Amino acid sequence: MIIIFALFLLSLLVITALAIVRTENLFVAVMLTSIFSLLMAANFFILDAADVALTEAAVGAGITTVIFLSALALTAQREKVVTAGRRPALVVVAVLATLIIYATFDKPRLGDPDAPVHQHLAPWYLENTPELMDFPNVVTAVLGSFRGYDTLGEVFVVFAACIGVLFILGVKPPAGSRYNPDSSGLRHHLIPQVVGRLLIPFIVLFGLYVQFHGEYGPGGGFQAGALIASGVILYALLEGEAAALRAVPQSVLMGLVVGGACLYGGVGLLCILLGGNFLEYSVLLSDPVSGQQLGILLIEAGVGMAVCGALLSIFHAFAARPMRS
Amino acid sequence: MNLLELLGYFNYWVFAIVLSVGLYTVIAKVNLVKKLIGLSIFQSAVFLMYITMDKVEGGTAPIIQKGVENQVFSNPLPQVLILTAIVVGVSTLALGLAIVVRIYEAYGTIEEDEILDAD
Amino acid sequence: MQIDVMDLTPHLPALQVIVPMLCAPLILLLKPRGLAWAGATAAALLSFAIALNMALAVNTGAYFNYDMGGWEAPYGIELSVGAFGALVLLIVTGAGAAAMLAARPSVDSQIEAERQPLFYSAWLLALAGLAGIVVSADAFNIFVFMEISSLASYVLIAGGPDRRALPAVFKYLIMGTIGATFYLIGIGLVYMMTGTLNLADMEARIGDVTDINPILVAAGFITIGLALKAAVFPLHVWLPNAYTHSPHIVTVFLAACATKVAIYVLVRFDFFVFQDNLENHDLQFSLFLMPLALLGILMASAVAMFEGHIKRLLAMSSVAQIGYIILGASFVSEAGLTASAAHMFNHALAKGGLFLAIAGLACHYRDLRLEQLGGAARSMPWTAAAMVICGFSLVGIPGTAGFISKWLLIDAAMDEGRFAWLLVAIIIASSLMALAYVWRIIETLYFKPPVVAEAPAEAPLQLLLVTWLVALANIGFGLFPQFPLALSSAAAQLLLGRAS
Amino acid sequence: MIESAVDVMSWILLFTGGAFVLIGGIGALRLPNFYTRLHAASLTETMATILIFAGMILQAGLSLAALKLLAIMVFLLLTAPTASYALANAALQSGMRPEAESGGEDT
Repeated sequence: MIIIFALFLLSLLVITALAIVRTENLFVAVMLTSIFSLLMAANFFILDAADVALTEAAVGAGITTVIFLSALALTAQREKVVTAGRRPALVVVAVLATLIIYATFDKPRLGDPDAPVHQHLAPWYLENTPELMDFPNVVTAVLGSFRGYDTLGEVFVVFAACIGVLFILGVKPPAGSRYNPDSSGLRHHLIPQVVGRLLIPFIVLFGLYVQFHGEYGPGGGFQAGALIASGVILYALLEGEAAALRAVPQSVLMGLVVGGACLYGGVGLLCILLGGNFLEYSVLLSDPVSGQQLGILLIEAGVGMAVCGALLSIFHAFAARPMRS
Repeated sequence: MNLLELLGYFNYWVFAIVLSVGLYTVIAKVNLVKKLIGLSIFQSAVFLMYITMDKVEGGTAPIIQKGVENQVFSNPLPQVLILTAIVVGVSTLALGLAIVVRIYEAYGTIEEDEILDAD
Repeated sequence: MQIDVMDLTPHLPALQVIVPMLCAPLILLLKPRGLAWAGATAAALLSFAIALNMALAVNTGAYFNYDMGGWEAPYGIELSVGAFGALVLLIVTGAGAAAMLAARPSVDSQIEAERQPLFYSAWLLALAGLAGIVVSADAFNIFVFMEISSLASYVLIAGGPDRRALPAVFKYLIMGTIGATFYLIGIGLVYMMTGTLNLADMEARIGDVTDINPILVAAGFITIGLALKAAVFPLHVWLPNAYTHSPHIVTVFLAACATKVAIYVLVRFDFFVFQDNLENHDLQFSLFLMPLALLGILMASAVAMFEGHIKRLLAMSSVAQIGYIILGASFVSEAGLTASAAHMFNHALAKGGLFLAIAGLACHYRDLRLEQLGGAARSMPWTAAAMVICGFSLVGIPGTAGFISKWLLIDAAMDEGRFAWLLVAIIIASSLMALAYVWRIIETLYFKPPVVAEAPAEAPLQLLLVTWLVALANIGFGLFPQFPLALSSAAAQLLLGRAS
Repeated sequence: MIESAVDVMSWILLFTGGAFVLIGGIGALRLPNFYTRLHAASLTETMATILIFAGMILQAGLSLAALKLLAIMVFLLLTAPTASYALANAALQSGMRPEAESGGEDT
């Protein structure tokens, strides 16, 4: 039953992708991209990747769409139709697709328990996580500790994007640009405002739940950061940019980003000082298992802070920018 | 060929098709925002490939419940990798959009051919 | 709790990445003028010191291995630094530190004061990302750090006042992301067939794979993805504009090291992982890359000879030099790989020095087209002289560093059997072309009448000192090339030692 | 006995809910203009949501899952009509008049 559903979802995915290419209205394309991400998240869920599905839904379908829309508001809404250059693109793409489909015939079939990926590293993780960390979510264990260095890198990717957007949009907009504070926000619309005010606390609460429940269920710092950020973004959409910046000022956001990144790195350095390797949380406490738990809790907090602050900074950088007249 | 096997191939084919659609958009379209949308589809396709290989027949998400015996779990590692890759993708996208906004401010257009003509 | 003075030596590979990376957010807190620069310079110099320390240790036969998080190799992420890694780290951190030392006057003139902390922070991130790629022994970890360095370099390139930088950096972003995603597809396929991400483990397990098609496709994806990042001809189209329109000091940093790191990963993947496991892989590797390298050398040199903008001229020359490095690697011989590694080092010295001198010129000449630079040597004799030295090194005049690696390359080409004479002829012909375009620069600086009326002064002292330091290094390593050569040949043995 | 009664009940709810989704979908495709289509689509948001979630809660029984389903239902009942409102409002502001004879407009 679920397989038929998966086939259906995958077909929808292809159709959505084709529709995105064909539409000339960028606004429509962005909304379709959001749907595409949501379908992708559903597919991930069917394939047992709950954490990834949550992230794709929060980041791909949520935050990405908002950033796209705020960028579209600053540029143009329609694309020009150009037909030149289609043929070489088609050739490149056809070669690529053939190559990949050629490669698939030797791939292990879906769900094959004897596939190499299920034989080598994964059993070790599944076997040792309960013993070494004593919590159920193996994804969090791999993310936070076994491959914690990747996650550190990931935090710094987000950090790079944040300072990059601030740096690139830090240039004064061209003369004649003006920012109309009334144009943003749905202040005059009673219904969205009332519902939004009702929901925002629960969104933030849910974000905190996801943050601190990551060891036990799907979730963790990234998802939590994205969820909390989306709560604040909703506030900004309802009450206007200025109100959102009053509630959570830019300096606080920068503090979150810098603090989160430094918290993560600081935990790693502390491990060196206590005689372990970088990010070896076992040395944090006398009991290695609680050391691991404490370490993962701290770094997940760092990740959540950094991601939330960075996504909000990026959003504000776009949304508060005056429009070229 | 049972249904799961078909789905296995179907997943990879969808991966190949979506990947091609994304790359085609990046190469053939001249609108910069459209190129970025294509780029994000292109990356999503790769996520699908990774997540496809993590599935184990009869498995569940890798969250180990205590006291339940003989559970089969899907592979946690590709999931971790793709969590990272999703965040990387969104970061690239944000940066790209910031550049597009600046290009529009400097040139008054986001069509690649018109920008090339302007210089 | 008492903390003794710890021995940090085993932690050096990790610190190499962590020091600049963690300093990046802290730089943002240094708002007052000049402090951000000072902090970033300190961090860059510290990471150079770490790299030097490791290079010296590696030169005496050490090999660094580090288990991140204390988890042993295939389960956790492993870092490893051998001779090749140490050499590339020296190039990366050296370029980062030298350019940063000289950066202040140039940055002050090109980037607003309130944006400078962000700029320096991005610089350190780029440095950390490049270093992270080099030290990592984990395929996916390489991807993560590749993205850190790429995002940071997009930011750096887009930073200048020139609006043409924006479309250039957009193109770079698109092509760079496609390259990185191709790489991701490649390691995904390898992971699918072997179940591991650790390079050494991959090498061990790839031999057991019976269904070889996905691995072959993976090798293709990885090679093309990294070739995109490395700007191998004809995938170099993002490079000339990105280097031409970026802030001058950023060009120094990126031209000296960014593409070389991608070549490093390419060579490492092909030699460590694929070479001895795939039948005929060395032949495929040669057949694929050698024609591209030769075409790149000839075409890019030819374009450079007729280029009017001095930065674009040198950027095209970079494409040609990447061709030399790839050519050496494509011989799949010890001599060829030694020449390649040595050329990475020497080209970084020559190109870094040239772009530093250009940053000096740019302090007074707003327009860097050659026709505008006439007679610059009269008012800026020191900058021009440094440029001549580095230019000779680029051409490969005896007595400079560039000569050593060109000689090694010709030497390696001699062993290539029937077509040796053709390879040697191409190398010599392209060196003559290099002489032609370097001569155009010298002619403009020394023998053309001044076009710009104002009488500019010499470049700022800070910039000039670093420029001369690099220029003298070009001569120094030309006369006493033992240290980089020892590292290079150790690197070549390491790469092939596993292969034989 | 009571179990099968609950089962039958939940299936009835699920099927009626599904029927409403279908009707809403057909309406969104077939009705003449934007506002009528929106009207049809909002059928899925309210009636179908309630029915389907009620059916699923009956399936889940008294458990944590039922509570989560209830929370999701409340969330959907709050947000979906708001989204419909915002959509209609945006259409009105961009100059689309809700007139019966303006059928066939498709922009």
